[in-house]
Amino acid sequence: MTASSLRYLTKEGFRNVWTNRMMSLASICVLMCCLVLIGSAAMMFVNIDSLLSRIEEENVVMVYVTDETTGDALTQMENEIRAIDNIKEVEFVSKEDAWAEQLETMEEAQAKFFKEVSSDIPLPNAYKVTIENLDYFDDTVSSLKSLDNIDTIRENKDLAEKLVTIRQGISIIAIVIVAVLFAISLFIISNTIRLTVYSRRLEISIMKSVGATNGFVRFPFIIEGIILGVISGAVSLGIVWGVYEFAIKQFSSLLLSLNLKAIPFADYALPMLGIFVAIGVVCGVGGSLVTMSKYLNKEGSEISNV
Amino acid sequence: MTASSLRYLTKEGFRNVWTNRMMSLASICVLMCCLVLIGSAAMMFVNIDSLLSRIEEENVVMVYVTDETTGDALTQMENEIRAIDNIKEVEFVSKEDAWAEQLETMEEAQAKFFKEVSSDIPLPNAYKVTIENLDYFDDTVSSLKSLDNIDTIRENKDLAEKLVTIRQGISIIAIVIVAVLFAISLFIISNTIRLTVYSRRLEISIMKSVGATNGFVRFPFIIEGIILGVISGAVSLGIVWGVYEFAIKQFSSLLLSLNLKAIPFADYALPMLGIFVAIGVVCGVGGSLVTMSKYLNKEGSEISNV
Amino acid sequence: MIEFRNVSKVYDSNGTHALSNVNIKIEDGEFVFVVGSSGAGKSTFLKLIMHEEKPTEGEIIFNEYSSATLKKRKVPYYRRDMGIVFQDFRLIPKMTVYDNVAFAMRVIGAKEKEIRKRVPYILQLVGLSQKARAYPNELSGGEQQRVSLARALVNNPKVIIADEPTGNVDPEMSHEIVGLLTKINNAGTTVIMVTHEHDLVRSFQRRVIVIKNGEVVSDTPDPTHAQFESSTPKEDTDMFFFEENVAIDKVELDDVFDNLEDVVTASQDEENAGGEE
Amino acid sequence: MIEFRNVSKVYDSNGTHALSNVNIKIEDGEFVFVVGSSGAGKSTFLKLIMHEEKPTEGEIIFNEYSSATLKKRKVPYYRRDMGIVFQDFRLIPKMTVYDNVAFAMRVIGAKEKEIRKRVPYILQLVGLSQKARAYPNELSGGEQQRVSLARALVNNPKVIIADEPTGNVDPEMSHEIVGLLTKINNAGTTVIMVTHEHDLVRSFQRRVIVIKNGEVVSDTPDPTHAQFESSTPKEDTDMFFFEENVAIDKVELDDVFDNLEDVVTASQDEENAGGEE
Ligand SMILES: Nc1ncnc2c1ncn2[C@@H]1O[C@H](COP(=O)(O)OP(=O)(O)OP(=O)(O)O)[C@@H](O)[C@H]1O
Ligand SMILES: Nc1ncnc2c1ncn2[C@@H]1O[C@H](COP(=O)(O)OP(=O)(O)OP(=O)(O)O)[C@@H](O)[C@H]1O
Ligand SMILES: [Mg+2]
Ligand SMILES: [Mg+2]
Repeated sequence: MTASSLRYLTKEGFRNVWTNRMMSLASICVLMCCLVLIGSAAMMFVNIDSLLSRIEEENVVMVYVTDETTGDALTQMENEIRAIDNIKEVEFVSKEDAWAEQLETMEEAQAKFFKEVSSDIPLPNAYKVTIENLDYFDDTVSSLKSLDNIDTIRENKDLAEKLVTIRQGISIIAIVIVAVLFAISLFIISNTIRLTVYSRRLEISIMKSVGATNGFVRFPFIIEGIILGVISGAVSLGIVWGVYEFAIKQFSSLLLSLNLKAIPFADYALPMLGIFVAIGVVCGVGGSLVTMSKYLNKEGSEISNV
Repeated sequence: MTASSLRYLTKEGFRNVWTNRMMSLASICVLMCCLVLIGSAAMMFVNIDSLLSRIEEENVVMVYVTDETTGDALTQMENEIRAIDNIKEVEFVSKEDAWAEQLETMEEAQAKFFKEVSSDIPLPNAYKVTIENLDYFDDTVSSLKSLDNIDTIRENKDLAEKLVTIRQGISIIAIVIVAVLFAISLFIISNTIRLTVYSRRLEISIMKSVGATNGFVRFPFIIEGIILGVISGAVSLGIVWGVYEFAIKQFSSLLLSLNLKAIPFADYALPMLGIFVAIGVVCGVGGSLVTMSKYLNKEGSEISNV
Repeated sequence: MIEFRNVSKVYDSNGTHALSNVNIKIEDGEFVFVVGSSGAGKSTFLKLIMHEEKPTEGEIIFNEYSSATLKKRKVPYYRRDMGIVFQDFRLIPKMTVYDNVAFAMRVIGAKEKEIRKRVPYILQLVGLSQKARAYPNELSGGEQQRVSLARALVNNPKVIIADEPTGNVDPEMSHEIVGLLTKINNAGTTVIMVTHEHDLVRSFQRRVIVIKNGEVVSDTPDPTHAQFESSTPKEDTDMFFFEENVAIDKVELDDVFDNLEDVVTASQDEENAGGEE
Repeated sequence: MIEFRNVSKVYDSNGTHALSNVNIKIEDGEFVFVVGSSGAGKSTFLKLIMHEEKPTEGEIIFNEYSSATLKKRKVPYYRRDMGIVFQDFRLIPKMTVYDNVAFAMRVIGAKEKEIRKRVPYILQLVGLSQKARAYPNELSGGEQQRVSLARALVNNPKVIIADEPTGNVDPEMSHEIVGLLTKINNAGTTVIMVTHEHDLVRSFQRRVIVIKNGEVVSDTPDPTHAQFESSTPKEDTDMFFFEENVAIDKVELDDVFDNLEDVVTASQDEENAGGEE
């Protein structure tokens, strides 16, 4: 292909976007709808995931220390705990604090009763150990158990496991939903593009009958696909961003009351833009090329059936 | 319009579905995708809602009874509680049971300590009152407070409120998502239909130039819209049902471990079918009529630009 | 009765003056040939009658209707009094020949029984019985044209408007078609026919309207006096629109295409030579 | 050189035998008229040459190519040696007249500068300079036809294939167009032209191929001996396909349409009367 052909065909691609603006608009809108759906779903799941991971963080193992351990032994123990893998945080809870807290949660009558019965504190000192990754929960707990000076370990394995299951479940759901959305989008987009190419089959067939090679007919469609893909990718990103910020504002009171913070969109903006534009371009270009080959392979007079 | 015209036009509508099968298929697929999305989202939220409502159910108010109340007084009290509005369940918890349960949850050392300290039970008798509707939580609690023989009432207002907020939030999210999906679907569908009508504008224009009234041109499109709508509505329902059952099976272990039961689809099948078919028909018929009016209003020679 | 009163038509899209100040009256039962060179405004003339285009100035009267007051809603009924053969045929691509012709009858609510009798008859009349089940894109040019003619005739309309109905058929068939139209005309139907075949106009002695550059330059019941030909047709339409130098650099091409005037003169010479043979 | 060797063509869709056992040889530089009645197979003949349809039997040789071995990938290059005027024009609706003609040059990778010189020249040659910026649907029938002609000429091809290039223009312009083609032919280009205008064939004394019902019934360098007309054309094509009774019940219609034979006879009488005038 000569340089002047390339220049002409590129110009033609741009021109076609405008000439077939009804169809361009339709394609862009459909692409956009799909991308916005995918993007929103992705952002929703990113947030749900971060929420769950924060709940997980609050899952702790209480390590009760034998009454005899005091002073240096305590300090050494803390260091030993910290040395274990998969430990995120270690906090010392003195028995006085713990007892005060426990009394707080009791019925007044009950608390009074306890205070009257004895001034001894019925609780041991403890370490509140936060576990990093619940997948290795069992390993970490057994490491903890192997330490010296330990009275008992109170682990809420059940809750931990439930959380892992929920999180995994939601991840699967998220992946499935995004994948399904993606498949549906591809399908809808390919249909839209098929219709637009269909309505241009007369043009394609005329070009062929004047002696245009397949490449010559295809090139402007490729340019068109790129233009439509880039436009819809960029606009979709803007829309998802806007919707996201709007949603955060709408649900701010809810988020506050749940003590949550939404993930800032900016972290995801750039990769998402890349993915969107890539999807848009691949759909736009691929879709039209695949559909077109059907018409390109015919030689001539099948035109008419418009 | 004469009877023979009606018969012809109806037949023509059916025939067109087949003649333009590529476009019919595209429309049906797009409609289906959208309906399946909406249906799946709806079913997901119905399940989440039922899950939340089950959590809510477990939110209870503990009504502690003064130590003096025994025998008949207790029975009378239970009846009084039952008489209050918005109460779902009332369960008597004897202080012996409560104490045993509490000891169970304690550290061994602590429990032993308590048992050694005293054989008295430091807890009062109580009623576990389940509240029906958390929206009227405050009213119900104050009604409970006004009863005789009450020691204290332990209400977990915070948790209750949080649950209400979460549930409301999720309801809003659900409605917004379904509405957005619906809007996007309408948009995509209208675009698809616009493209299909666009590719038939030549036909429309020829019909007009031979003396067909607008009604005559429209009628087969209406029939077509109904056919496409019914087909896609019915098929979508089948797909949503299948996907739902599949998802339940996939997540059965998760659901079991969370002690949950999925809502049976059959409860929703019929209304959903109605809604789907209605959406399909309205989109199919409305979309083509609206788009067509553009071409119907032209008189003649604008045809060519195919 | 069809009447043009000071009708002018300018196409908005590029400002073409297709018709200027046309005054014509065609009585019921007349047979009118409309002739004129390519782009003279003949099709525009017909499109104005069938209300496919609206006049920029003046008005067209058809029976009790006036183009100025005709409501959109009424246009389909207005057109049902006309049988129209379009220059570009306008067959519905998704319908067979039979259905294309039947469609015109279905539009006016004809009974299926009547259609089943009438359509085969008309198709046979234009020699297309064998092609009844074919689709338009499976037909030759002349066959398509005859389907368009069949559709125009099938409802037995009051007026037949035919835009070059013989452009794609051989001279014999052209004569047959015009013969058919004459028969129909003899029974009282008005026929307006655009044609380029001067032979036809000469054979069938009828009223001839000559349009040239959008103006009616001759309107005579006797074709022997009609001025078919303008002396320098090309220069009428060609205005050397482009400023650029239209000569081309390849030498051999210059040889081939010479220059415009030579071509015109040469071919006209040949035409004169051939015509009198 | 174009050669048909025992070529037959049957259209699959409805089993139409469009051409049967055609053997023809057209040497480089010849000027050939192809005539025949509507549906005889003329366009099919041309479509086979341009490889738009493939023969059911036999093969077509064009220079070094054979239809039997020509690869799909090669077809565009094969067609670039031809300039084709299609019977249905085939203009790209979304492009202006200028762009439609320029497109044929762009396809072969011509330089923009060359295009800007050549296209206006060709448009002027067919009298369309003024319409360069118009879209096909804004043109009259004859104007569209001339755009198609311009596109066929613009690349200065080795062979020009024209399917009724004068069907929608007036006789003068027809003569000009054929005159132009003759000039091009004189410079060595092969021209194959389908036409219904026997006047033209008579004026320009060239080789004439007559096709009738898919067979070449006459192939003569001298048009005076060519048998243009078949004696009973209608009965060839019409087989009273429908079993139903084709008579119609309305009495007045019976009057109008009489029966088929009468119409044919009457019009042929009139033709004879008119032709000798
Ligand atoms: N829709 C349109 N928009 C703009 N200009 C038009 C339109 N239709 C026709 N014209 C122009 O109006 C003039 C008259 O066109 P018209 O179709 O009436 O010619 P005609 O006499 O039928 O010619 P032909 O014999 O070639 O069919 C032409 O110059 C044509 O280019
Ligand atoms: N694509 C097709 N499918 C089926 N039959 C066809 C097809 N194209 C043409 N035919 C049939 O083949 C026969 C020859 O057609 P062709 O177009 O070659 O005729 P023609 O000589 O060009 O006629 P005209 O002068 O009317 O254009 C006709 O009977 C036609 O109906
Ligand atoms: Mg015209
Ligand atoms: Mg032909």
